[in-house]
Order: sequence, then C-alpha cells, then structure tokens
Amino acid sequence: MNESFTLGSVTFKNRILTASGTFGYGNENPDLVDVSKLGGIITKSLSWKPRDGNPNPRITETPSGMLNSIGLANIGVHKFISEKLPKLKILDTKIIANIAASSVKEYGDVLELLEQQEGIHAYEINVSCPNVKEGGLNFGNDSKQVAVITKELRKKTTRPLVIKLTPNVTHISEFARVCESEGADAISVINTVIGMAVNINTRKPKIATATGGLSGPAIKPIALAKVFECVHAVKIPVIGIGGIMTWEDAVEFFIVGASMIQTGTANFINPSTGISIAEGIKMYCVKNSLNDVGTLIGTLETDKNVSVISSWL
Amino acid sequence: MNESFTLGSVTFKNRILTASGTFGYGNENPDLVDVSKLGGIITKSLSWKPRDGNPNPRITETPSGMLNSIGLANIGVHKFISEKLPKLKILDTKIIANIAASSVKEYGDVLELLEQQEGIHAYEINVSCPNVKEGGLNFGNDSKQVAVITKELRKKTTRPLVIKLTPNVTHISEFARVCESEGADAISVINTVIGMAVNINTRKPKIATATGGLSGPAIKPIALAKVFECVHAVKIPVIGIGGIMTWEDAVEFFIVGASMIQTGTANFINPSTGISIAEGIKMYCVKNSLNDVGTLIGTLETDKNVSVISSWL
Amino acid sequence: MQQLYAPVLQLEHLTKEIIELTFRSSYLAETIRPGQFLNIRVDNNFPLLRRPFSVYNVQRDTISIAFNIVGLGSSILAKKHIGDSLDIIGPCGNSFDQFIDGDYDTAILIAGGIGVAPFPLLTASLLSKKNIVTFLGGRTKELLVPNHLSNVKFATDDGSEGMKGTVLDLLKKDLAENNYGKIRFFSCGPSRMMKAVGDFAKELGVLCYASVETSMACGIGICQGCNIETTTGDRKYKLVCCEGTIFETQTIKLT
Amino acid sequence: MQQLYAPVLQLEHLTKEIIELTFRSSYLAETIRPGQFLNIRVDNNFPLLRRPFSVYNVQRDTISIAFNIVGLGSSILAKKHIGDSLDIIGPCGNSFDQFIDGDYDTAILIAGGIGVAPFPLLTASLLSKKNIVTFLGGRTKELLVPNHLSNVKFATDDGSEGMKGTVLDLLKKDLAENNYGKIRFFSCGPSRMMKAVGDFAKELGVLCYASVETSMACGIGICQGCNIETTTGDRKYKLVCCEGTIFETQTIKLT
Ligand SMILES: Cc1cc2nc3c(=O)[nH]c(=O)nc-3n(C[C@H](O)[C@H](O)[C@H](O)COP(=O)(O)OP(=O)(O)OC[C@H]3O[C@@H](n4cnc5c(N)ncnc54)[C@H](O)[C@@H]3O)c2cc1C
Ligand SMILES: Cc1cc2nc3c(=O)[nH]c(=O)nc-3n(C[C@H](O)[C@H](O)[C@H](O)COP(=O)(O)OP(=O)(O)OC[C@H]3O[C@@H](n4cnc5c(N)ncnc54)[C@H](O)[C@@H]3O)c2cc1C
Ligand SMILES: Cc1cc2nc3c(=O)[nH]c(=O)nc-3n(C[C@H](O)[C@H](O)[C@H](O)COP(=O)(O)O)c2cc1C
Ligand SMILES: Cc1cc2nc3c(=O)[nH]c(=O)nc-3n(C[C@H](O)[C@H](O)[C@H](O)COP(=O)(O)O)c2cc1C
Ligand code: FES
Ligand code: FES
Repeated sequence: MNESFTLGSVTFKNRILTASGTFGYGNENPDLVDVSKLGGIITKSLSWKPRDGNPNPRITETPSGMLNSIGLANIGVHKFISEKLPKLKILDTKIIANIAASSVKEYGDVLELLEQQEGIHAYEINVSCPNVKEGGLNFGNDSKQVAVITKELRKKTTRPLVIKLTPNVTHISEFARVCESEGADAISVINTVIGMAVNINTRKPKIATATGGLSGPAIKPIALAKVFECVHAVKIPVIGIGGIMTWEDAVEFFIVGASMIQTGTANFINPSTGISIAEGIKMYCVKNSLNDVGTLIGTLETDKNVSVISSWL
Repeated sequence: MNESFTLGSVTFKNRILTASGTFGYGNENPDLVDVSKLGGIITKSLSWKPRDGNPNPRITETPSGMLNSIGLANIGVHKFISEKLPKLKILDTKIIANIAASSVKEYGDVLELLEQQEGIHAYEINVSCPNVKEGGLNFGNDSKQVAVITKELRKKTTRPLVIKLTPNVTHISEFARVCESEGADAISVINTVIGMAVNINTRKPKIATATGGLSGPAIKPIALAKVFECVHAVKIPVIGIGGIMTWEDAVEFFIVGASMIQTGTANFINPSTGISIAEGIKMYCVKNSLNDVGTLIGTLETDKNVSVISSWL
Repeated sequence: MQQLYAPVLQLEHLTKEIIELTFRSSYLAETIRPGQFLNIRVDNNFPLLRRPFSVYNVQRDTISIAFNIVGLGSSILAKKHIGDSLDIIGPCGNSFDQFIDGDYDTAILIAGGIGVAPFPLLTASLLSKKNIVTFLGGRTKELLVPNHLSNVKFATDDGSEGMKGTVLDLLKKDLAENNYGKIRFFSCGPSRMMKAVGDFAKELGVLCYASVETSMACGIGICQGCNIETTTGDRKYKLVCCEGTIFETQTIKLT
Repeated sequence: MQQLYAPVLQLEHLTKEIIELTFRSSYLAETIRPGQFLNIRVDNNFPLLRRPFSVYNVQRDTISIAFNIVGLGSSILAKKHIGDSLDIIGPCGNSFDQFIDGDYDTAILIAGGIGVAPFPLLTASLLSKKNIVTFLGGRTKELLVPNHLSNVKFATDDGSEGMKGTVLDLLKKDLAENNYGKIRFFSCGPSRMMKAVGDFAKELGVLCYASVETSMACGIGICQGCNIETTTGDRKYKLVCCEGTIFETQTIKLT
C-alpha cells in the first residue's frame, strides 16, 4: 500500500505532518513520539531575530478548542540553525521550516539563510503576521501582500514552497489562486481562527492579547469548508489542517481534496496522534481495498447543484 | 434592578432574545418556554414567497457545535401575517421580524408588508443570502450591498432596524460601519460560520448542500472576537450571538460590549435557555451590586497595547 | 410535552447488543402514546445535541428505551448508573394511535433491528382490536428482541435465528403462505427496509405506516432540520419530529 | 516521560473539599520525583485539554493526586470509578531534588490550600537531611490536609483551625518566636501567596523555591503556552511546564 506523497523534489513517506507551533522544534519528546513514522515535521515559526512572544496568559480552553496567543515566541533562525537543526538532520523524517516575519524582506532573509543549510526539505510560510509597514495589518488578510511574499520567496528557492493561509478572510480561494499563480508548490489550509474569551470575574480577556487563535476540533468544520473552497480553486496540492484528532478526521480532509494533513492541537493531547492517524488510514485503505492513499483524495460525492460559493442556509 | 433595554422606540423587558431560525415562529412550544420572560422573539427568516428549503440531511453535529443548511425554509411573509402574527401579538414580549431575500427589492417588499402590521416591534435583516443578480454571491460578503440594503430599508420604516452580519468576512467592522452610516439602529453579530463535514463511509457531505452554517459553543470564541471588533468600530448597539448556552456566556458578551444577546442553538437543547440566562444575569448583578445590567456593557479591561486589528499569534 | 429529569432505575442487556434503560417518570408514563419518542441529553456538555429514542415500554410510573451502541451518545447512555438523572424532553412526535383503527383484520408489524423499539406499545394498543403478526429481521440474532410482542417470526442475514434472509423475504414468503384477511403494515427500521416494505405494500394495495428516522437538532419542531420529502400535498417537505415520525409510506420519499 | 493508562484504585475524601485519587502505575511510582506533575486527560472528548496535577503520594506501585473541585475537569475526576483507566502523561516538570541540598538547617514548607499537594513527597526527601517546619494556610479547615507532613502549623481565614489569618501572618509570627537556624523556603499555593512569601524571603535574605501554576496546553514544552516572566537572564520568559514548575522566587515575576 502506497502511503507516500511527492511534492516537487521531496517525497514524504506518508501524508501526515505535525503543524507548526504544536510540536516544538521537532525533537523535544523522542520518548513520546517516534517521528520516523511521520511524513514530516514542521518547525515552530522562525523569525530573523529571536522573539520573546506575548505576555501570559497565552492560552485558554474553549468548548472543543483552545485559544492561543503565543506571539510567535521563537529562538530565531540563527539559533535554530546552530542548536536545533543538527539534531533534526539525523531524524528519519522530512523537516519543513516554517517562517514568520514582519516584512517581505525578513521573510526573504530567513529563507535565504535556511536555503544555505542542508537538512531543510521544504518551507512553509506563515503569512498570518502583522505587517509593520502597514501599521500591523495582517499580511495574510491581503491577497496582494501574499502574492508579493510568494513571488519573492519563489525566486530564492527550488525547494518546495508552501504558503500557509489564514481562514480569517472572505474568500480564501482568492488567496489560493494568488499563491498558485506566483509559483507556490502547495498551500496549507488553515491557520487558526480569530477568537476571544473573557473571565467574567476579573472582566479581563482570558488571554493577554484579548483575541487569539482558535484551534482544535471546534474549527474542523471551518477548516474542511476552507479546504473545499481551495481545492475547487487551484490545482496545486492543498494541505489540510484544523481540528484533526483521529484518522477519521484525516480521511474527511482527504475525501474533500487535501493531499496531506497536519495535526496541531491534537499533539498537545496525544503527542503521537500523527502515528495513530497514519495507522488508522492504512487500515481504512486496506478495508476499502485502496492500494494508494492518493486514490482517496478528492473523492467527495456531491450533488451537481452544490455550489462552492454560497447557498441558502 | 433594571434589566430593560431601549432600542429606538422599543423597550425590551430584558436583553435576551431568541435567535432567528432557532425558535420557530415564536409560539410553537408554550409548554416548554414562558416567552413573557424574554426580551423578545426573533422570527424565522421571512421571504416574500414561501421557501421549501434545502434537501435533507439539513443538519449534522460537530464537536461542540452543529452544521445546518435549512435553506431558509419558511412559510413566506403572507402566511406569516395571516397565520402566525395573530398568535404572536397576544404574547407578552417583543416580536422582531427577521427578513431574508434574494434581491434588494424583495427585502423592501417584505418589510413594507410587515410595516403595515401591528404587533411587529422591530426588524432584523438577514443579509447572509445569495444575491440572484450577482450569480448567487452572498449579500453579506459585500459591504456595498449591505449598505444598499440598509439604506433602502431605512427609508421604509421608523421601527428599529437591525442588520444581522455574517462572520465570514475579513473585516466585520467595515460592515458594522456601513450599517451605522446608513442608519441602522443596531447590528446583530454573528450569523453562522461556514463549515462542512463528511461521512467517510459514503464519502458524501453530511449535509446535502456540502457546506452549511456552524453554530453552537464551538463558535462562541469567534463570535466574541467579532463583537469585540464591532463595538470598537461603531457606536450603535451590537447584539451578540454565537454559542451562548449559559448566563456566564451572556455576561462575556456584555463585558465585551454587546448590548443585548440572542440564544440560538441552545434553544434546541434547552428551549428555556433564555429564561435561565435572564435569571443568572440577575443573580450575577445582585452579587456584584450592579443595579442595571447596562453597567456591565463594555467593561472589559484590556492592556493599553492590545490591538483590535491584528497581533502576533 | 415537558422537559424533565428522570432517575435511572435499571440498565439491562436484552441481547448482547441491545440495552434497555428504564427510568422513573409518572408524567411520561401517563402521557406517552405508542410510537412517540423522547429527546434525551446524554451528558451535560458533550455531545451537544439531544438523542432521540422511541419509548420501548411503560410500566406503572416507569418508562424505558431500548437501543444499541452506535456512537458516542448511545455508549454514554449504556454507562449510566442507577440513580443518575436523565434530562429528557418528551413525549415528542405523533403516535400510531390515529392509524390503528380502520377497516382491516390483521396488523402486520415489520421491524429491522432496533426498529422494533416502538412495537411493544403498539402491540399493547392493537391487542384488543386486531390480529397481530410481527416480523423481526436483523443482521444476527443478537439484534432481535421479541419481548412484549405478539406472534413473532424471525429472519436474520446470517441465519442465526429464523429464516436466513431479509425481513422482506420472510414477509413475502409468509403472506404467500397465510391468509390474514385484510391487512395493514406498520414498519420501523432502516430507511431502505421501510422503503422496500412500502413498495411491497403498494403492490399489495395495503396501507403502510412507517416510523421514520432523520437527524434531528431539536425534536420539537423549531429547527426544521428533520425534513423528509413528500410525494403528495402542496409542501415539498414535512418535518419528521413533529409531523411524523409516523407517515403513510406512499406520502413520503424514503431512500 | 511516558503516556500511559493507569487504573483507578481508590477515591477518598481527605476533607470535605479535598479528594485523593489513587491509581496504579509502577512506571510512575518509580520515576516520579518530588514536585513533579502528571498531565491527565480526564475524559475522552470533553474537556479537550489535559489537566495538570502534582503527585501527592507514592506507595509501592501506586501513586496519587489530591485535588479540590474547581471546574469541569476536576469534577469528572471526582466521579471516576474503581477500575476506570486514566490517560496520563508524566512525569512532567522539574523537581525539588536540585533545590533541597545546600547550606541550611531547616526547610520551611509553606502551602496555601491544595498547594500542599507536592509536599508529602518533598517531606519524604527532606526528612533524613534537614529539619522541617510546615505551614498550612487556607480559607477554612476543610482545605487543610496535614497528612504525610512534618511539624505542621495551621492558619485559616475563618479561624476554624490554627491561627486566624493568612499563612504568611503565621509564618512571620512563628519565625519571630522560634530560631530554626539557617532556613530555606519551599512554597506552593496561589500566586499571590507565593509572591508574598517570596518577598518575605527576600527581606530575610533566604532562598525561596515556589512551584508555579499557569494554564497549560501540552505540559511537555511544545506549545509555549505556560510562560512566566523572568527577572534575570537574557530571556524574557521561561516555560513553567518544563523549565519549572519550581523556580527560585527572585528569578520570576509572580503576580
Ligand atoms: C425518532 C427517532 C427514534 C429513534 N429511536 C431509537 C431507538 O428506540 N433505539 C435506538 O437504538 N435508536 C433510535 N434512534 C436512533 C438514535 O437516535 C441514534 O442511534 C442515536 O442518536 C445515535 O447517537 P450516538 O451518539 O450513539 O451516535 P452518533 O455518534 O451520533 O452516530 C453514529 C451513527 O448513527 C447515525 N445517527 C446519529 N444520529 C442519528 C439519528 N438521529 N437518526 C439516524 N441516524 C443517526 C450517525 O449518522 C452515525 O452513522 C431513533 C432516532 C430517531 C430520529
Ligand atoms: C503544574 C500544576 C500542578 C497542579 N497541581 C494541582 C494539584 O495537585 N491539585 C489541584 O487540585 N490542582 C492542581 N493544579 C491546578 C489544576 O490543574 C486545576 O485546578 C485544574 O486544571 C482545573 O481543571 P477544571 O477543569 O476542574 O477547572 P476549569 O473549569 O478548567 O477551571 C476552573 C478554574 O480553575 C482555573 N484553572 C484551570 N486550569 C488551571 C491551571 N492549569 N492552572 C491554574 N488555574 C487553572 C480556571 O481559570 C478557572 O478559574 C495544578 C496546576 C498546575 C499547572
Ligand atoms: C499553541 C499554538 C501555536 C501555534 N504556533 C504556530 C506557528 O508558530 N506558526 C504557524 O504557522 N502556525 C501556528 N499554529 C497554528 C497551527 O499550526 C495550526 O494551523 C492550527 O492550530 C490549526 O490546527 P489544529 O486545529 O490541528 O491545531 C499554532 C497553533 C497553536 C495551537
Ligand atoms: C437550524 C438553524 C437555523 C437558522 N436559521 C436562521 C434564519 O432563518 N435566519 C437567520 O438570520 N439566522 C438563522 N440562524 C442563525 C442563528 O440565528 C444564529 O445567528 C447562529 O445560529 C449563531 O448562534 P448560536 O451559536 O447561538 O446558534 C439559524 C441557525 C440554526 C442553527
Ligand atoms: S428536529 Fe428540529 S424541527 Fe424537527
Ligand atoms: S504547557 Fe506547553 S510548553 Fe508548557
């Protein structure tokens, strides 16, 4: 049974990745997870300089979900290269470096530095970052900015370039198309959904930044709908993320049309979620006589008159 | 203790309403709910002609939420006036007619007809409807369309006019501002979030239209964030909706700045949710020595440097 | 209809796969009619929606449901303890009452698996009025519950009880062999089974009433989530939770 | 560190408000060090996140936590049955081990309410090495659990046990009255209490180690959700779940 998936020059042993920011830098818990059973690991978002991140509290639980506002706390790309990468290189899985930045130039600088390193197999670009030039408006909310970022980074690398889209926009398909036409190899869908929670005793927000990113099972339906919209808009692979806890969840994303999936919040609850999912999918394929997980992708059966754009609710 | 709230010419006995589509036409279950304890009832969306609605299955459960695609099945405004309104008129609560349409003209026609009726205290306009002139693109996703609808309807009535916004847009505050400047008395925030679920055995979407509207506790954080964005954008009252199950949930919305709240999905689980919430809020106010629920509104304490627009997550 | 809290009295396996859960509620015991259902919140937070279950039996001030474990909600119910309190809305839906009188001699009850749930009460209502023959079908005998029924015949897919085959095969065979006078069908089970039974009834020219299942959010007529397509009348859909669950099969589109 | 399933052996009320939950895990019983915590999934689906609890006691191959009911997670734990299986990740966090040796005579343990949880194991480690005096404070005596401790003195807000007042009042009074030689503080409890104790330690010029609580998503160092602001070093924040939970109070900003 073929579980592998090839993106550009890179072949992943299976279609399961760990989502950025939910698996540390990749080697934190070898006792709990045998990463060699995963298609790949996506690092915490890396910026040029180290970032302290946001004040606490940074996380809170919500019904079937959680809000976070870590503030992209990370050790910076230099320290990543000197301290983390050597340990990642020896792992028997693919390493995808996730990049965050507050200017187009910073995205480029981080990527260029990583480009000089061996052991990085692909890039995922986190565009859900405040653009300092635009007064902190989110890059990911503006398809022109996403186009510029994609175009600039595409020039700098032949490694697979994946753009990670935010769901907090009216038409995510517009962003998917822009990524495709500027040469991205794939898109990751979705980053967290903006949310908020309030402590009614203190009357303060439950996370210091007031709003934060919602993740976990609560957002799975939203993620599936966004993946659905994207797979109908572009031909490049879509990597599905959002609330995936079980192999059944993953299969939903495959059926809708995702080529790979990522587990995020699930890693906090069961660090080996990715492995259970890989095993579950294998069983499902055997049971359904599929000799390639790929034959599942995009097999959703819908009525002819179902519209991706809009319907009466 | 003052629980009442006045919007334009109408004083509601408390700040709790039932959300459109989640309480029938308002008089279905007198045994289960004493509606005289609610601020008001919002009817199922009414269109000019009766609508059959979408094929089944129309609903499915998701983690801490549900997806629906009822297709705005409704008896049409004429039958509403002849069959339902007489029974609503005698209820000791305020009646808000919710209007849905597929053209600006239809919105106007429905409102004009209702305008001739006594017993309707206010209007809530559901703009999350496909615009037939624009190939089915959602009115609610286009602030220009929302502006036109608000302007046209404002001309036709002096009753409170509330526009119900969809969360499925990049900047909901833009829509809030448009409503305010075109003369709306208030905005309702939020309608359902687009979502999807798949049956992995049949490989069909779990609801016939593939995508549907996500509601329930899962979306409460999203709703709070949207209300937060709106209350910072406009001065007209914001009516909070989304995942409110308990009085604590309602208080979160008040603290963030909602002037009233609506219970939706909660009515399916506990039809008398609104009443429990009203009682809970009263107790909370007594305990916190508040003599008016209104003194709670917008009392969120945030750090000075918290941004409504965007932050590092 | 009320929303009430009823204490669990007993949890019993009727077969390896089917569980009867009994609780106390004199209100429900007094008001329930055959074929009606209860909408039960299985736990406080999760899953979110209530779960609909037909009333299986009534004794004095106690009432029971019968179910098999198919997912989270039913598995939570199966783990209830004596004394736990169940949050119930009911009685919901129409009942068989309006369909049991009429010009026929024998009521033919046809159930697939746990679809048998409403039949004990229906049987009790029919007993003094009509002859009854009951056909139970299921994958295997662990899904057949013949309690409180009358004149029961069995079919199983694996032949572990009664005839090997579908309940429809059994029904056809049996009707060919016996003369029950004028008959009327009452069926409950998987949609495809009820459709086949309805089609057969049409062939025979007999009335057939089926208790329909759809997904439901409210169970009380306010969400419009439980629609079923009609074949007659001016409305395209009817609501199963309040206009059904029981319909004459010619009036609806079963799939 | 492992993820494992441990069967519940016992559930016992230590006071009206505090419950001890004992389960079997020889792995945890062997590896756990004083002050470490376990990250427990209280139920399969809801709530979503694990809940962190200090290890309260270890006996042979059994291990226990002590907690009071503050919300959904703890109330689900309080309803576990013997034989239920607990999904646990642990041991998590640093331990008191590295802080108990040193140039002092008497370890002063200061706990607020359920903050006492890590102290039985700490006491066991200290016993052969140092003198111990333990100060327990709480709203009322139902929150005080003096089991497995040494030399315990009490303070309650309502005066129902020991001195009426805060544990800090008691500590100050007691230290003024007694000479314990060179001392070191170990504290666990509400953040404000630990801050006050830390400030007092600073005045006295003694080291003070506090076990800090923050909200946590993973408990294993991968989410960065459990940050606490530092006062020293080049990093603005440290992670409580893996760089703590135990810090010298001068090195962090308690609020
Ligand atoms: C009016 C009515 C009466 C019913 N009476 C009985 C009864 O007496 N005994 C009994 O065992 N079952 C009965 N059912 C079905 C029962 O409600 C479902 O099996 C139950 O809701 C499943 O819940 P769950 O959480 O265990 O499964 P889930 O995890 O929710 O679902 C498991 C599987 O069951 C399907 N399912 C879930 N809910 C429904 C539903 N409402 N209708 C149809 N399929 C569903 C799902 O699509 C899925 O395939 C009845 C249903 C209706 C609508
Ligand atoms: C390292 C560590 C060790 C702990 N050890 C113990 C222990 O031994 N005994 C014990 O009773 N409790 C302990 N706690 C606290 C315990 O984790 C929380 O009380 C528990 O998670 C609450 O869960 P809940 O679902 O019952 O409450 P929730 O409904 O989640 O919350 C109820 C209240 O508790 C607060 N709360 C929730 N989670 C935390 C948390 N992780 N830290 C601080 N406050 C929280 C909430 O803000 C809310 O005010 C410890 C916490 C940490 C971080
Ligand atoms: C605590 C936390 C930290 C995250 N950090 C990052 C990050 O650094 N970069 C990024 O692109 N996404 C980040 N994400 C988003 C996840 O990668 C993922 O897109 C999102 O959580 C949705 O998936 P899930 O529901 O499976 O968690 C983070 C999510 C969480 C919960
Ligand atoms: C079954 C269902 C039907 C709905 N029908 C309508 C409708 O007709 N008109 C409308 O404006 N909103 C409708 N809504 C949206 C609700 O009024 C509400 O905005 C949304 O459900 C979010 O609130 P909740 O999470 O409390 O349910 C419907 C929601 C549900 C779940
Ligand atoms: S289930 Fe809500 S109307 Fe039938
Ligand atoms: S709780 Fe996740 S890093 Fe500490």
